Amino acid sequence: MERLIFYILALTIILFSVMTVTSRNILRAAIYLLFVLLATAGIYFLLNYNFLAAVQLTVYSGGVVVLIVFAVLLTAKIDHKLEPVNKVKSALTALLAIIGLGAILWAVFGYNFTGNGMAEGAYDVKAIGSSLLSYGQYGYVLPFEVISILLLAAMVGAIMIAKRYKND
Amino acid sequence: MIEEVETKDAIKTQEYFVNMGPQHPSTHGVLRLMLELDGEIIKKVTPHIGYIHRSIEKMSEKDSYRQIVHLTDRMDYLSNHMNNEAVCLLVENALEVEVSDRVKVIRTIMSELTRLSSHQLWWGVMGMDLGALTTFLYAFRDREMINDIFEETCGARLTVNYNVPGGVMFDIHPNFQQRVKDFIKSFKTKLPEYDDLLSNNVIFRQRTEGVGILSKEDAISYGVTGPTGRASGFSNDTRKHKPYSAYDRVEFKEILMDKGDTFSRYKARILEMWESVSIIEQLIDNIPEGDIQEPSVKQVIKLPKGEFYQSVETARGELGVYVVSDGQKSPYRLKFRSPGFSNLFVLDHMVRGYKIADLVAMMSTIDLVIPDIDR
Amino acid sequence: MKEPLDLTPLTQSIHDYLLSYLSPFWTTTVEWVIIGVLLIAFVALSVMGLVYIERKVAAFFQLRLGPNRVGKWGLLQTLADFLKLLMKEHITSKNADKFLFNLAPFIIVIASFLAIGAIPFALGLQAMDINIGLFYITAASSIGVLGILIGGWAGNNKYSLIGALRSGAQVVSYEISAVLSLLTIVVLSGSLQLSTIIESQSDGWWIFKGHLPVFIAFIMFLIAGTAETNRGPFDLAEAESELTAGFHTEYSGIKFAMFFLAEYVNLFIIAAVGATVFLGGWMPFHIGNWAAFNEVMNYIPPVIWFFFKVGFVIGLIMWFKWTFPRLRIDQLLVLEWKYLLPINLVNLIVVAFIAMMGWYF
Amino acid sequence: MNAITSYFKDIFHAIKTLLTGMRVTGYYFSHARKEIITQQYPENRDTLKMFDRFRGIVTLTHDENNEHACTGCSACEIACPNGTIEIISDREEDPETGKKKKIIDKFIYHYSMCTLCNLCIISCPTDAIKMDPSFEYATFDRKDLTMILNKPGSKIRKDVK
Repeated sequence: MERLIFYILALTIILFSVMTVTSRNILRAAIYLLFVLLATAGIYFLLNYNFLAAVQLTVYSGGVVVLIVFAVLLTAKIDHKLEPVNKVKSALTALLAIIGLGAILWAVFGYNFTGNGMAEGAYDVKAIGSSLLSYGQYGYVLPFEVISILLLAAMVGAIMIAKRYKND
Repeated sequence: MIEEVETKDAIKTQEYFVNMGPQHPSTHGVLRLMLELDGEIIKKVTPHIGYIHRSIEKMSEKDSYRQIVHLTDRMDYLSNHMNNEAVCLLVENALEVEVSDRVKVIRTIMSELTRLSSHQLWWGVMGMDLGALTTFLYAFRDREMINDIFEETCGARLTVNYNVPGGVMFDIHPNFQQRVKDFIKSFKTKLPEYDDLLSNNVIFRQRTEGVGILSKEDAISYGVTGPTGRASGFSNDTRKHKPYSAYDRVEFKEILMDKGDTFSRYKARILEMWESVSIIEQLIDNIPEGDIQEPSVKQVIKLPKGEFYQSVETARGELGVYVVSDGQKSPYRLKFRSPGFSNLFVLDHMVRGYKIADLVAMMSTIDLVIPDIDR
Repeated sequence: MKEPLDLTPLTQSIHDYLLSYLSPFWTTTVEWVIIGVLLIAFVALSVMGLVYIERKVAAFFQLRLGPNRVGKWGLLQTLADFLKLLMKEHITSKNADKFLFNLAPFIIVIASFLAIGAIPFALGLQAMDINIGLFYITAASSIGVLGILIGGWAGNNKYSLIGALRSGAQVVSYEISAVLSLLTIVVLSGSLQLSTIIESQSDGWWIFKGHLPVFIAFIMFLIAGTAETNRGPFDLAEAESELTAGFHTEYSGIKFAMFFLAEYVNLFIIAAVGATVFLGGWMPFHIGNWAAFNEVMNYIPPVIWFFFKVGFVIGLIMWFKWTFPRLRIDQLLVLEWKYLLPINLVNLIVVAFIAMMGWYF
Repeated sequence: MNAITSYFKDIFHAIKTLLTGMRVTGYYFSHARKEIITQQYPENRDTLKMFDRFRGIVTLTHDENNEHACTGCSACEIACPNGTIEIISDREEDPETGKKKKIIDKFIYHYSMCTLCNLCIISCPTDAIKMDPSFEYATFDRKDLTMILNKPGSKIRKDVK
C-alpha cells in the first residue's frame, strides 16, 4: 500500500516538475510547482514526519506559492507567455542538468547510509521544540538564533521601506 | 488609451479602466461609470448617462398641463409628491390662483412624508452599499407605513399623482390623521435604531468620516443642492429661502454641516428626518377646512404667454421647473433642473484619489436616482 | 460513573470485520473509500443545511420569512438551488485561461476537504488523529486561498482580479492571527493533537478555565476566522456592492456551486476548530470534579455536544455578518496588523505566563 | 502614554458600538415571530383587502339592468396622457324625442398602456368610469390586456344627460 502511494507521489513530483520548467505560462508554472510541493508534503506524511509535512504545506504551498502567484497577478497579463528559449541554450541546460543529476546520484550511491539509532515513527512537536532550543548535542539553538536575527533584519528593512512613503 | 505612468518611486504601474455599470448592484439603476483606476485608487470617474432616457421634457411639449403632472412621478420616483407639486405650483402661479389653506397643509404633509420615505430608502440602500445588508429591510419596514398612508389617501404607493393644478385629487382619507400619528409615534422609536445600527457603528464611521470631502465653494460652483450641498455648509433649502405651500407657517431648522465629508452627508439626512417628523407633527393636528380644488382652474388649462419658473425642495435637492408658454394647452418648452443631475457630476471631483469602496459610499450619500438624472 | 459515549468500539468492530474477510491492503482501501464517501456525504448534507440555516437566520434578522415554498418550511430550497446550478450552462469568458479557470474551484474544494478530515466529530469519530492535528488543519486550509487567487485571475475579468488580490492580502495576513489565537490553547494544553486538547478539557472548557486571556483569544479567533472564510464584514473578495461578485464573477453553474460549497465548508471548519479548541469539542459540559453533575452531562452523546457548539459558533459568525457594514481593504489590514496581531502576541505571552505558573483551573 | 490610552479607548469604543448594533439585530432575531413584516401573498388572498381608493384597473360601472352611464363624450379619451382609451361611438335615433343621440359602440381600454393616473376618472362628467382595486391581471398574451369595457347589450341609463 505505502509503496503504491509512494510511486504515485513520486510520479506526480517528476511529472509536475517537468511541467513547471517547460510551461510557457508563468502562472501555470507556479500552479505546477504547487502540485510538486503538495506531493512532497505527501511523501513526508507517508514517512510519518507529520510536522515537517504540515510545515511544507504552510510555508511552501500556503506561503511561497501564494506569494509567487500574488506577484504574478500584480505584474503579468493573462495572455502573457514566456518566450521560447533558443536551442543552444536548452541543450546547454540539459547537459548541465544531466551532470548535476549524475553528481547527486554518484554521491547518494557512494555514501554508506547507516541508521542513527533513533526510533522509527512519529516525532512529536515537543521533541522538535526542545531540540530546536537545546545547546547540547543535536541542539539547534545557534542556527535558530541566527535565523531569528536574519528575520528581524528583514522585518526592520521592510518597515523602513514601507515608512519611506509616509515622509514624502 | 492605456498608458504607462511613472509613480514617484519610478515603479511602472499601469492604469486600467473598469466599467461600473450599466448593470451593477451599487449604481442604483442603469448608470454607467467609467473608472480609471490605478490599483484600487480611482484616478478619474466619467459618468455615462442616457440608458433610461424617456424624453419626459419632449413629451411634455405635447401633453396638457394636467398630464405633465403625472409624468413627473416617473422622474425622481422617490420624491413623487414634490415633483407633482412643482408643476402644480408653477401652473397656479402662472394662472395667479391661490389654493386654499387646506390644500397647502395637505401638500406640505405629503411632501414631508415623501421626504421621509425617500430618506428611509436611502438609509437602507446606504447600509447595503457598505455591506450591512440588514438595514435595507429595516428601512423598508418603516417605509411600508408611509406607503400605506399614500395608498389609502392617494390610491397608489409610488406613482401617486395626487396633486393636480389648483388643488389635490381627493380629500384626505378619514383615517389619514390617525395613520400619520401612528407612523410618527412608531418612527420616533425606530430612528434611534438607525443610529445604533449604522451611524455610531465604528466600521461605518471609519468608512465615512473624512472621506470624499466636498468644500462649500465646490458645492456652490457645481450647483450641488439638497442635503448633499447642505452637508458642505451651502445653505440652499428652498423651503427656507423661497417658502411655498405651508412651509412659511412651520418651524424647522435647515440642517447645515461644515465638514462636507461622507459622514456629514449621511448625518444631514438623518437629522433632516427628525426635522420632517417635527414638521408633520406641527401640521397634522390642525389641518384647516377648505376646498380641496380651486374652482377657478378649468379642465383645460392654458397658461398665459411668457416664461415661468418654480423650484421646490425634493429629497435630493432643488428641483426647478422652467416653462416657456406660448398660450397653448401645452408648453412650448419645458425644462426640469433636476437635483440628481447636478449632484452626480460632482462625483468625479470628489472621488479622485480614493478607493473603489469609497466611491460606493460617496455615490450612496449623493443619493442618486437615475430616472431623475436621465428623465 | 457514566462515561461519554465512545464510538471507538464501533469503528474498531468495522475494522475487525473487514479484516476477517479481506487482506490488510484491501481493508485499508475499503476503509478509505468508506471514510471518503462519508465525508463527502457529510459535507454535501451539512452545506445544504448551512445554506438553509444561513438564509433562514438572515431572514429572521431582517424580519422576513426566508425560504418557505419548496418543501415544508422551504427545507428543500437549497436542494432545488443545487439542482438548478447543476443544470446551468458552463460559461467561460473569452481569453480566459481555461485550465486554471477550471482548476481553481477544485483547489479550493480540495483544500477544505483536506482540512475537514482531521476534525473530531465525536469521541472515536475522527478520520485522522495525527499528532499535529491543529497545525495540519491550518496548513491545509491555507491552500484554499490559491483557488481564489487563480480563479480570480483566470476569469479574465478586472472585478475578479481585484477581488482575488484583496482576498490574497486578507487571507495571508489573517492566518497569522488565527494561528496565534489557537496557540494560546496549545500552550495551555501542551499539545497540537486535537484529541489531547479535548481530553484536557474534561474538567471544564478552556474558555472558562483560562480566564480573560482565553476569552480574548476566542474573540480574536472568531474575527480572524471570519476574515479567513471571506465572510461579512470581511467579504471584500466578493464585495457585492463594489465588485459585483468579486473573484467568482465569471463562474457559473456547478463551478460556481463549488466555490459556494467551499465557502460553507470553510465556515464549518472554522466553527468546528473554534468549538473544539475553546469550547471542548465533543466534551460535555463539565465543572471541575463535581462528579454528579458531570455524570448527568455525560448522558448527552458527544456528537450532539459537538454540533451544538459548532452551531453556536456559526450563529455568532452569522450574527456578525448580518449586522455589520463591510470594511475597506486598508482598514482591514490596519485592523490585522495594528490591533489583532499585537493583542494576540501580548495575549500569547500572558497565557504562556499563566500556563507556566499553573494559574488556570 | 496618551497614544496608548487612546489605543485602548478606541478598542473599547469600537467593541461597544459593535455590540450596540448586535443588540438591535439580536432583538429582532429573538422576536422574529412577532416582528416579521412580510406577507405571504397568494396564501393570504382571502384576507387581503386593498384600500378603497387603490387604483388597479379602470372599469365602466354597470347596474343590475345592464345599463351604464357613459354618454360617449370622450372626455376621458382626451384626458388620458397615453392614449389608453378609445371610444368608438355611434349615432342612434331616440325613440321618444326622435333626435339623433350619441351612444357608445365600443369602449376600448388598453390596459397595457395605462399608467393608472386617474385623470380619466376625474374628467368624466357622468361618473361612468371608476377605478377598481383588483390587481391580478397578468396574462401570457398581450392581446388579453386590450379590453372592451361596455358589456354586450348594455345601454346607457335613462337619467344620464
